[in-house]
Amino acid sequence: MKLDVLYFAWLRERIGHPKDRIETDAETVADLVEELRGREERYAVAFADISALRVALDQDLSDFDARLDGVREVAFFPPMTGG
Amino acid sequence: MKLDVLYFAWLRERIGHPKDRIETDAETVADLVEELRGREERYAVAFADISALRVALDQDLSDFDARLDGVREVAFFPPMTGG
Amino acid sequence: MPDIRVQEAVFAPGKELDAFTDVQSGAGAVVSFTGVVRDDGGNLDEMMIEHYPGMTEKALAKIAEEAETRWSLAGALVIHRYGLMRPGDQIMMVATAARHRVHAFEAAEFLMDYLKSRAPFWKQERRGGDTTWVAAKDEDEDALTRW
Amino acid sequence: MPDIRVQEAVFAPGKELDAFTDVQSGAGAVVSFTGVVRDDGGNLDEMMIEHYPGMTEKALAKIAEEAETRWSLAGALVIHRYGLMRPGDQIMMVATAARHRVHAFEAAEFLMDYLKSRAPFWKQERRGGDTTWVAAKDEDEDALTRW
Repeated sequence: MKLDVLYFAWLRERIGHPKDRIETDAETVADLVEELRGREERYAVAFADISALRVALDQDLSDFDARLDGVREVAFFPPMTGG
Repeated sequence: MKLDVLYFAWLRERIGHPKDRIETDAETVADLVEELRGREERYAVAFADISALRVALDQDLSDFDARLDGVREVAFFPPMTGG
Repeated sequence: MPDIRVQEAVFAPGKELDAFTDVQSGAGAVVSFTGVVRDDGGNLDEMMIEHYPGMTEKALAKIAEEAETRWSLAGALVIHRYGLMRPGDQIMMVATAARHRVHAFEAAEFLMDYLKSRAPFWKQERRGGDTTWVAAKDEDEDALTRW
Repeated sequence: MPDIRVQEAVFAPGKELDAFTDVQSGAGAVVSFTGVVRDDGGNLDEMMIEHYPGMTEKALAKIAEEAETRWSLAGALVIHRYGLMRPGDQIMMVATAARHRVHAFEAAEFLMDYLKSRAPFWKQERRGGDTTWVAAKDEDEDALTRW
Protein backbone atom coordinates (compact mmCIF):
# COMPACT_ATOMS: atom_id res chain seq x y z
CA MET A 1 0.00 0.00 0.00
CA LYS A 2 1.02 3.61 -0.49
CA LEU A 3 1.16 5.90 2.54
CA ASP A 4 1.79 9.60 3.02
CA VAL A 5 3.96 9.90 6.11
CA LEU A 6 4.16 13.38 7.68
CA TYR A 7 6.55 14.80 10.28
CA PHE A 8 6.12 17.89 12.43
CA ALA A 9 8.14 20.17 14.73
CA TRP A 10 11.54 18.80 15.85
CA LEU A 11 10.81 15.44 14.21
CA ARG A 12 10.48 17.19 10.87
CA GLU A 13 13.73 19.06 11.51
CA ARG A 14 15.63 15.86 12.41
CA ILE A 15 14.38 13.99 9.37
CA GLY A 16 15.04 17.00 7.17
CA HIS A 17 11.75 17.13 5.26
CA PRO A 18 8.03 17.28 6.11
CA LYS A 19 6.73 14.29 4.15
CA ASP A 20 7.55 10.90 2.62
CA ARG A 21 5.47 8.94 0.19
CA ILE A 22 6.10 5.29 1.09
CA GLU A 23 5.22 1.92 -0.43
CA THR A 24 4.96 -0.48 2.49
CA ASP A 25 3.48 -3.75 3.75
CA ALA A 26 3.63 -2.66 7.41
CA GLU A 27 0.57 -3.94 9.29
CA THR A 28 0.76 -1.63 12.31
CA VAL A 29 2.18 1.77 13.17
CA ALA A 30 4.94 0.03 15.13
CA ASP A 31 5.87 -2.01 12.00
CA LEU A 32 6.02 1.22 10.00
CA VAL A 33 8.27 2.85 12.60
CA GLU A 34 10.59 -0.19 12.44
CA GLU A 35 10.75 0.15 8.67
CA LEU A 36 11.46 3.89 8.87
CA ARG A 37 14.25 3.31 11.39
CA GLY A 38 15.91 1.02 8.84
CA ARG A 39 15.89 3.65 6.11
CA GLU A 40 18.69 5.95 7.18
CA GLU A 41 20.59 6.93 10.30
CA ARG A 42 18.62 10.18 10.79
CA TYR A 43 15.36 8.21 10.81
CA ALA A 44 16.81 5.78 13.36
CA VAL A 45 17.80 8.74 15.55
CA ALA A 46 14.50 10.57 15.09
CA PHE A 47 12.46 7.48 15.99
CA ALA A 48 14.80 6.20 18.72
CA ASP A 49 12.34 6.91 21.53
CA ILE A 50 8.72 6.60 20.44
CA SER A 51 7.49 7.39 23.96
CA ALA A 52 8.43 11.00 23.05
CA LEU A 53 6.23 10.85 19.95
CA ARG A 54 2.54 10.84 19.03
CA VAL A 55 0.89 9.44 15.94
CA ALA A 56 -2.23 10.37 13.98
CA LEU A 57 -3.89 8.14 11.37
CA ASP A 58 -5.84 10.04 8.72
CA GLN A 59 -5.78 13.07 11.05
CA ASP A 60 -7.11 11.35 14.16
CA LEU A 61 -4.88 10.73 17.16
CA SER A 62 -4.06 7.04 17.44
CA ASP A 63 -1.37 4.82 18.99
CA PHE A 64 1.59 2.75 17.94
CA ASP A 65 -0.30 -0.56 18.19
CA ALA A 66 -2.96 0.58 15.72
CA ARG A 67 -3.39 -1.28 12.41
CA LEU A 68 -2.84 0.54 9.13
CA ASP A 69 -5.65 -1.11 7.10
CA GLY A 70 -7.28 1.48 4.86
CA VAL A 71 -5.11 4.31 6.23
CA ARG A 72 -3.77 6.82 3.71
CA GLU A 73 -1.97 9.41 5.88
CA VAL A 74 0.21 8.73 8.91
CA ALA A 75 1.63 11.67 10.89
CA PHE A 76 4.31 11.54 13.58
CA PHE A 77 5.03 14.43 15.93
CA PRO A 78 6.12 15.39 19.45
CA PRO A 79 3.50 16.00 22.19
CA MET A 80 1.41 19.00 21.25
CA THR A 81 1.92 22.41 22.84
CA GLY A 82 -0.96 24.59 21.66
CA GLY A 83 -3.07 27.04 23.60
CA MET B 1 -26.08 56.94 70.40
CA LYS B 2 -27.34 58.02 66.99
CA LEU B 3 -27.47 55.47 64.17
CA ASP B 4 -28.29 55.62 60.48
CA VAL B 5 -30.30 52.50 59.72
CA LEU B 6 -30.63 51.58 56.03
CA TYR B 7 -32.96 49.14 54.29
CA PHE B 8 -32.60 47.61 50.83
CA ALA B 9 -34.64 45.65 48.27
CA TRP B 10 -37.89 44.08 49.59
CA LEU B 11 -37.04 45.11 53.13
CA ARG B 12 -37.00 48.74 52.02
CA GLU B 13 -40.31 48.24 50.25
CA ARG B 14 -41.97 46.66 53.29
CA ILE B 15 -40.76 49.39 55.62
CA GLY B 16 -41.70 52.04 53.10
CA HIS B 17 -38.57 54.14 53.17
CA PRO B 18 -34.81 53.58 52.70
CA LYS B 19 -33.44 55.05 55.92
CA ASP B 20 -34.13 55.88 59.57
CA ARG B 21 -32.06 58.04 61.85
CA ILE B 22 -32.43 56.47 65.29
CA GLU B 23 -31.42 57.40 68.83
CA THR B 24 -30.87 54.11 70.64
CA ASP B 25 -29.13 52.37 73.55
CA ALA B 26 -29.15 48.97 71.80
CA GLU B 27 -25.93 47.07 72.55
CA THR B 28 -26.10 44.52 69.75
CA VAL B 29 -27.68 44.21 66.32
CA ALA B 30 -30.22 41.79 67.81
CA ASP B 31 -31.18 44.44 70.42
CA LEU B 32 -31.64 46.98 67.63
CA VAL B 33 -33.83 44.56 65.66
CA GLU B 34 -35.96 44.03 68.79
CA GLU B 35 -36.35 47.77 69.17
CA LEU B 36 -37.28 48.23 65.48
CA ARG B 37 -39.88 45.46 65.72
CA GLY B 38 -41.53 47.45 68.53
CA ARG B 39 -41.80 50.60 66.42
CA GLU B 40 -44.68 49.79 64.12
CA GLU B 41 -46.46 46.79 62.65
CA ARG B 42 -44.68 47.04 59.30
CA TYR B 43 -41.29 46.86 61.07
CA ALA B 44 -42.48 43.82 63.05
CA VAL B 45 -43.53 42.15 59.80
CA ALA B 46 -40.38 43.13 57.94
CA PHE B 47 -38.11 41.83 60.70
CA ALA B 48 -40.25 38.76 61.57
CA ASP B 49 -37.66 36.29 60.23
CA ILE B 50 -34.11 37.53 60.56
CA SER B 51 -32.73 34.28 59.08
CA ALA B 52 -33.93 35.79 55.76
CA LEU B 53 -31.89 38.96 56.38
CA ARG B 54 -28.29 40.06 56.36
CA VAL B 55 -26.70 42.96 58.21
CA ALA B 56 -23.75 45.25 57.51
CA LEU B 57 -22.09 47.52 60.09
CA ASP B 58 -20.41 50.58 58.63
CA GLN B 59 -20.53 48.85 55.22
CA ASP B 60 -18.91 45.57 56.28
CA LEU B 61 -20.95 42.35 56.44
CA SER B 62 -21.55 41.36 60.04
CA ASP B 63 -24.00 39.27 62.06
CA PHE B 64 -26.90 39.73 64.45
CA ASP B 65 -24.80 39.00 67.55
CA ALA B 66 -22.35 41.79 66.76
CA ARG B 67 -22.00 44.73 69.17
CA LEU B 68 -22.80 48.25 68.02
CA ASP B 69 -20.02 50.11 69.86
CA GLY B 70 -18.69 52.89 67.66
CA VAL B 71 -20.92 51.94 64.75
CA ARG B 72 -22.55 54.77 62.80
CA GLU B 73 -24.36 53.02 59.96
CA VAL B 74 -26.35 49.77 60.17
CA ALA B 75 -27.84 48.28 56.99
CA PHE B 76 -30.37 45.45 56.76
CA PHE B 77 -31.14 43.62 53.52
CA PRO B 78 -32.07 40.27 51.97
CA PRO B 79 -29.35 37.86 50.76
CA MET B 80 -27.52 39.46 47.87
CA THR B 81 -28.15 38.50 44.24
CA GLY B 82 -25.48 40.24 42.17
CA GLY B 83 -23.40 38.94 39.30
CA MET C 1 -4.69 47.39 42.41
CA PRO C 2 -7.83 45.97 40.89
CA ASP C 3 -9.92 48.18 38.63
CA ILE C 4 -13.40 48.36 40.21
CA ARG C 5 -16.31 50.17 38.60
CA VAL C 6 -19.90 50.38 39.83
CA GLN C 7 -21.97 52.29 37.32
CA GLU C 8 -25.41 52.82 35.83
CA ALA C 9 -24.05 53.33 32.30
CA VAL C 10 -23.81 50.57 29.72
CA PHE C 11 -20.32 49.38 28.83
CA ALA C 12 -18.74 47.40 25.98
CA PRO C 13 -17.16 44.16 27.30
CA GLY C 14 -14.98 43.71 24.21
CA LYS C 15 -13.49 47.17 24.49
CA GLU C 16 -12.91 46.63 28.21
CA LEU C 17 -11.29 43.24 27.58
CA ASP C 18 -8.87 44.70 25.01
CA ALA C 19 -7.96 47.64 27.26
CA PHE C 20 -7.43 45.27 30.20
CA THR C 21 -5.29 42.86 28.16
CA ASP C 22 -3.14 45.66 26.72
CA VAL C 23 -1.78 46.68 30.11
CA GLN C 24 -1.02 43.11 31.32
CA SER C 25 2.33 42.71 29.60
CA GLY C 26 3.72 39.28 30.21
CA ALA C 27 0.58 37.86 31.78
CA GLY C 28 0.00 35.17 29.16
CA ALA C 29 -3.52 34.22 30.26
CA VAL C 30 -6.58 36.46 30.39
CA VAL C 31 -10.02 35.18 31.44
CA SER C 32 -13.24 37.19 31.26
CA PHE C 33 -16.77 36.57 32.42
CA THR C 34 -19.69 38.62 31.14
CA GLY C 35 -23.17 38.44 32.65
CA VAL C 36 -26.03 39.30 30.31
CA VAL C 37 -29.73 39.82 31.12
CA ARG C 38 -31.47 36.64 29.89
CA ASP C 39 -34.65 37.16 27.94
CA ASP C 40 -36.29 34.27 29.81
CA GLY C 41 -38.21 33.07 26.76
CA GLY C 42 -39.39 36.57 25.89
CA ASN C 43 -41.10 36.90 29.29
CA LEU C 44 -38.85 39.44 30.92
CA ASP C 45 -39.41 43.12 30.19
CA GLU C 46 -36.76 44.67 32.38
CA MET C 47 -34.35 43.95 35.17
CA MET C 48 -33.68 46.50 37.89
CA ILE C 49 -30.62 46.22 40.08
CA GLU C 50 -30.46 48.02 43.42
CA HIS C 51 -27.19 48.37 45.29
CA TYR C 52 -25.72 49.88 48.45
CA PRO C 53 -23.56 52.81 47.32
CA GLY C 54 -20.31 52.92 49.24
CA MET C 55 -20.45 49.36 50.52
CA THR C 56 -20.60 47.97 46.98
CA GLU C 57 -17.28 49.49 45.93
CA LYS C 58 -15.71 48.46 49.26
CA ALA C 59 -16.93 44.85 48.99
CA LEU C 60 -15.81 44.49 45.37
CA ALA C 61 -12.38 45.96 46.07
CA LYS C 62 -11.90 43.58 49.01
CA ILE C 63 -12.89 40.52 46.95
CA ALA C 64 -10.71 41.55 44.00
CA GLU C 65 -7.69 42.32 46.19
CA GLU C 66 -8.01 38.91 47.80
CA ALA C 67 -8.09 37.29 44.33
CA GLU C 68 -5.04 39.28 43.18
CA THR C 69 -3.03 38.14 46.19
CA ARG C 70 -4.19 34.54 46.27
CA TRP C 71 -3.50 33.82 42.58
CA SER C 72 -0.63 36.32 42.07
CA LEU C 73 -2.66 38.05 39.39
CA ALA C 74 -1.12 40.58 37.03
CA GLY C 75 -4.47 42.37 37.20
CA ALA C 76 -8.17 42.14 37.94
CA LEU C 77 -11.17 44.09 36.63
CA VAL C 78 -14.73 44.21 37.95
CA ILE C 79 -17.50 46.26 36.32
CA HIS C 80 -21.03 45.96 37.74
CA ARG C 81 -24.06 47.98 36.66
CA TYR C 82 -27.09 49.02 38.67
CA GLY C 83 -30.42 50.55 37.64
CA LEU C 84 -32.68 49.47 34.80
CA MET C 85 -31.59 47.10 32.06
CA ARG C 86 -33.25 45.07 29.34
CA PRO C 87 -32.79 41.52 28.02
CA GLY C 88 -29.52 41.27 26.10
CA ASP C 89 -27.90 44.10 28.09
CA GLN C 90 -24.62 43.53 29.90
CA ILE C 91 -25.04 43.36 33.69
CA MET C 92 -21.43 42.98 34.72
CA MET C 93 -18.04 41.61 33.81
CA VAL C 94 -14.90 40.43 35.54
CA ALA C 95 -11.49 39.88 33.97
CA THR C 96 -8.34 38.35 35.42
CA ALA C 97 -4.81 38.18 34.06
CA ALA C 98 -2.18 35.70 35.24
CA ARG C 99 0.95 33.95 34.09
CA HIS C 100 -0.82 30.59 33.94
CA ARG C 101 -4.29 29.76 32.69
CA VAL C 102 -5.35 27.76 35.75
CA HIS C 103 -4.76 30.77 38.00
CA ALA C 104 -6.66 33.14 35.72
CA PHE C 105 -9.63 30.74 35.56
CA GLU C 106 -9.72 30.04 39.31
CA ALA C 107 -9.46 33.71 40.22
CA ALA C 108 -12.31 34.62 37.85
CA GLU C 109 -14.55 31.90 39.29
CA PHE C 110 -13.67 32.96 42.82
CA LEU C 111 -14.55 36.58 41.97
CA MET C 112 -17.89 35.52 40.50
CA ASP C 113 -18.77 33.24 43.42
CA TYR C 114 -18.02 35.93 46.00
CA LEU C 115 -19.58 38.72 44.02
CA LYS C 116 -22.85 36.72 43.74
CA SER C 117 -23.32 36.37 47.48
CA ARG C 118 -21.13 39.00 49.13
CA ALA C 119 -21.53 42.19 47.11
CA PRO C 120 -24.64 44.23 47.98
CA PHE C 121 -26.66 43.99 44.77
CA TRP C 122 -30.30 42.93 44.54
CA LYS C 123 -32.01 42.01 41.29
CA GLN C 124 -35.65 42.68 40.57
CA GLU C 125 -37.35 41.19 37.52
CA ARG C 126 -40.22 43.02 35.82
CA ARG C 127 -42.78 41.13 33.73
CA GLY C 128 -45.94 42.87 32.57
CA GLY C 129 -46.92 44.91 35.59
CA ASP C 130 -45.38 42.47 38.10
CA THR C 131 -42.12 42.93 39.94
CA THR C 132 -40.27 40.07 41.65
CA TRP C 133 -37.14 40.26 43.75
CA VAL C 134 -34.82 37.47 42.64
CA ALA C 135 -34.29 35.01 45.50
CA ALA C 136 -30.75 34.06 46.47
CA LYS C 137 -29.92 30.46 45.58
CA ASP C 138 -28.55 28.02 48.14
CA GLU C 139 -26.13 26.81 45.46
CA ASP C 140 -24.62 30.31 45.24
CA GLU C 141 -23.97 30.34 48.97
CA ASP C 142 -22.68 26.76 48.79
CA ALA C 143 -20.29 27.71 45.98
CA LEU C 144 -18.25 29.72 48.51
CA THR C 145 -17.28 26.63 50.49
CA ARG C 146 -14.81 25.53 47.84
CA TRP C 147 -12.53 28.53 48.29
CA MET D 1 -22.14 24.40 15.69
CA PRO D 2 -18.98 25.84 17.20
CA ASP D 3 -17.15 28.61 15.36
CA ILE D 4 -13.60 27.30 14.70
CA ARG D 5 -10.90 29.40 13.07
CA VAL D 6 -7.27 28.45 12.45
CA GLN D 7 -5.45 31.38 10.95
CA GLU D 8 -2.14 33.15 10.53
CA ALA D 9 -3.71 36.62 10.77
CA VAL D 10 -3.92 38.63 13.99
CA PHE D 11 -7.36 39.07 15.52
CA ALA D 12 -8.95 41.39 18.09
CA PRO D 13 -10.24 39.39 21.10
CA GLY D 14 -12.58 42.20 22.23
CA LYS D 15 -14.24 42.48 18.86
CA GLU D 16 -14.61 38.70 18.70
CA LEU D 17 -16.04 38.59 22.24
CA ASP D 18 -18.68 41.22 21.43
CA ALA D 19 -19.66 39.51 18.16
CA PHE D 20 -19.88 36.15 19.95
CA THR D 21 -21.96 37.57 22.82
CA ASP D 22 -24.36 39.37 20.46
CA VAL D 23 -25.60 36.14 18.90
CA GLN D 24 -26.07 34.25 22.21
CA SER D 25 -29.48 35.63 23.09
CA GLY D 26 -30.63 34.30 26.40
CA ALA D 27 -27.31 32.71 27.32
CA GLY D 28 -26.71 34.78 30.45
CA ALA D 29 -23.09 33.77 30.98
CA VAL D 30 -20.16 34.26 28.60
CA VAL D 31 -16.60 33.21 29.46
CA SER D 32 -13.54 33.97 27.36
CA PHE D 33 -9.92 32.93 27.55
CA THR D 34 -7.19 34.76 25.64
CA GLY D 35 -3.64 33.45 25.34
CA VAL D 36 -0.96 36.09 24.80
CA VAL D 37 2.75 35.62 23.96
CA ARG D 38 4.61 36.36 27.21
CA ASP D 39 7.65 38.58 26.90
CA ASP D 40 9.56 36.32 29.29
CA GLY D 41 11.38 39.20 30.94
CA GLY D 42 12.29 40.75 27.59
CA ASN D 43 14.15 37.58 26.55
CA LEU D 44 11.85 36.30 23.88
CA ASP D 45 12.14 37.74 20.37
CA GLU D 46 9.48 35.71 18.58
CA MET D 47 7.27 32.70 18.89
CA MET D 48 6.60 30.47 15.90
CA ILE D 49 3.67 28.07 15.93
CA GLU D 50 3.59 25.12 13.54
CA HIS D 51 0.40 23.16 13.01
CA TYR D 52 -1.00 20.24 11.02
CA PRO D 53 -3.39 21.75 8.46
CA GLY D 54 -6.52 19.69 8.17
CA MET D 55 -6.11 17.77 11.41
CA THR D 56 -6.05 21.02 13.43
CA GLU D 57 -9.52 22.12 12.32
CA LYS D 58 -10.85 18.57 12.78
CA ALA D 59 -9.42 18.24 16.30
CA LEU D 60 -10.68 21.66 17.40
CA ALA D 61 -14.18 21.03 16.00
CA LYS D 62 -14.36 17.68 17.81
CA ILE D 63 -13.26 19.19 21.14
CA ALA D 64 -15.66 22.13 20.80
CA GLU D 65 -18.61 19.94 19.78
CA GLU D 66 -18.00 17.74 22.81
CA ALA D 67 -17.99 20.85 25.05
CA GLU D 68 -21.21 22.15 23.49
CA THR D 69 -22.99 18.87 24.14
CA ARG D 70 -21.61 18.19 27.59
CA TRP D 71 -22.43 21.62 29.02
CA SER D 72 -25.48 22.41 26.83
CA LEU D 73 -23.69 25.49 25.52
CA ALA D 74 -25.52 28.16 23.58
CA GLY D 75 -22.30 28.56 21.60
CA ALA D 76 -18.53 28.03 21.49
CA LEU D 77 -15.75 29.86 19.68
CA VAL D 78 -12.13 28.81 19.13
CA ILE D 79 -9.59 30.97 17.27
CA HIS D 80 -5.98 29.76 17.12
CA ARG D 81 -3.15 31.37 15.19
CA TYR D 82 -0.08 29.76 13.63
CA GLY D 83 3.07 31.26 12.16
CA LEU D 84 5.26 33.97 13.63
CA MET D 85 4.17 36.17 16.52
CA ARG D 86 5.83 38.55 18.94
CA PRO D 87 5.53 39.18 22.70
CA GLY D 88 2.18 40.80 23.47
CA ASP D 89 0.49 39.28 20.40
CA GLN D 90 -2.65 37.19 20.82
CA ILE D 91 -2.03 33.48 20.22
CA MET D 92 -5.56 32.17 20.60
CA MET D 93 -8.90 32.60 22.30
CA VAL D 94 -11.86 30.49 23.29
CA ALA D 95 -15.30 31.70 24.30
CA THR D 96 -18.27 29.80 25.69
CA ALA D 97 -21.86 30.88 26.32
CA ALA D 98 -24.26 29.09 28.65
CA ARG D 99 -27.32 29.69 30.75
CA HIS D 100 -25.34 29.33 33.98
CA ARG D 101 -21.91 30.62 34.85
CA VAL D 102 -20.56 27.31 36.16
CA HIS D 103 -21.23 25.63 32.81
CA ALA D 104 -19.60 28.43 30.83
CA PHE D 105 -16.50 28.31 33.06
CA GLU D 106 -16.17 24.52 33.03
CA ALA D 107 -16.62 24.30 29.27
CA ALA D 108 -13.95 26.97 28.68
CA GLU D 109 -11.48 25.19 30.95
CA PHE D 110 -12.24 21.87 29.29
CA LEU D 111 -11.63 23.44 25.86
CA MET D 112 -8.32 24.89 27.00
CA ASP D 113 -7.14 21.66 28.64
CA TYR D 114 -7.92 19.59 25.55
CA LEU D 115 -6.63 22.15 23.12
CA LYS D 116 -3.27 22.26 24.95
CA SER D 117 -2.59 18.55 24.56
CA ARG D 118 -4.85 17.28 21.78
CA ALA D 119 -4.77 19.89 19.03
CA PRO D 120 -1.74 19.60 16.71
CA PHE D 121 0.12 22.82 17.43
CA TRP D 122 3.79 23.07 18.34
CA LYS D 123 5.39 26.20 19.76
CA GLN D 124 8.93 27.26 19.05
CA GLU D 125 10.57 30.08 20.99
CA ARG D 126 13.22 32.26 19.38
CA ARG D 127 15.80 34.11 21.47
CA GLY D 128 18.77 35.78 19.82
CA GLY D 129 19.77 33.25 17.18
CA ASP D 130 18.52 30.24 19.19
CA THR D 131 15.33 28.32 18.56
CA THR D 132 13.76 26.00 21.14
CA TRP D 133 10.73 23.77 20.74
CA VAL D 134 8.55 24.21 23.80
CA ALA D 135 8.32 20.92 25.71
CA ALA D 136 4.89 19.58 26.64
CA LYS D 137 4.26 19.73 30.38
CA ASP D 138 3.17 16.70 32.37
CA GLU D 139 0.70 18.95 34.18
CA ASP D 140 -1.03 19.71 30.87
CA GLU D 141 -1.49 16.01 30.16
CA ASP D 142 -2.57 15.45 33.79
CA ALA D 143 -5.16 18.23 33.50
CA LEU D 144 -7.18 15.98 31.16
CA THR D 145 -7.86 13.42 33.87
CA ARG D 146 -10.39 15.67 35.58
CA TRP D 147 -12.82 15.62 32.65
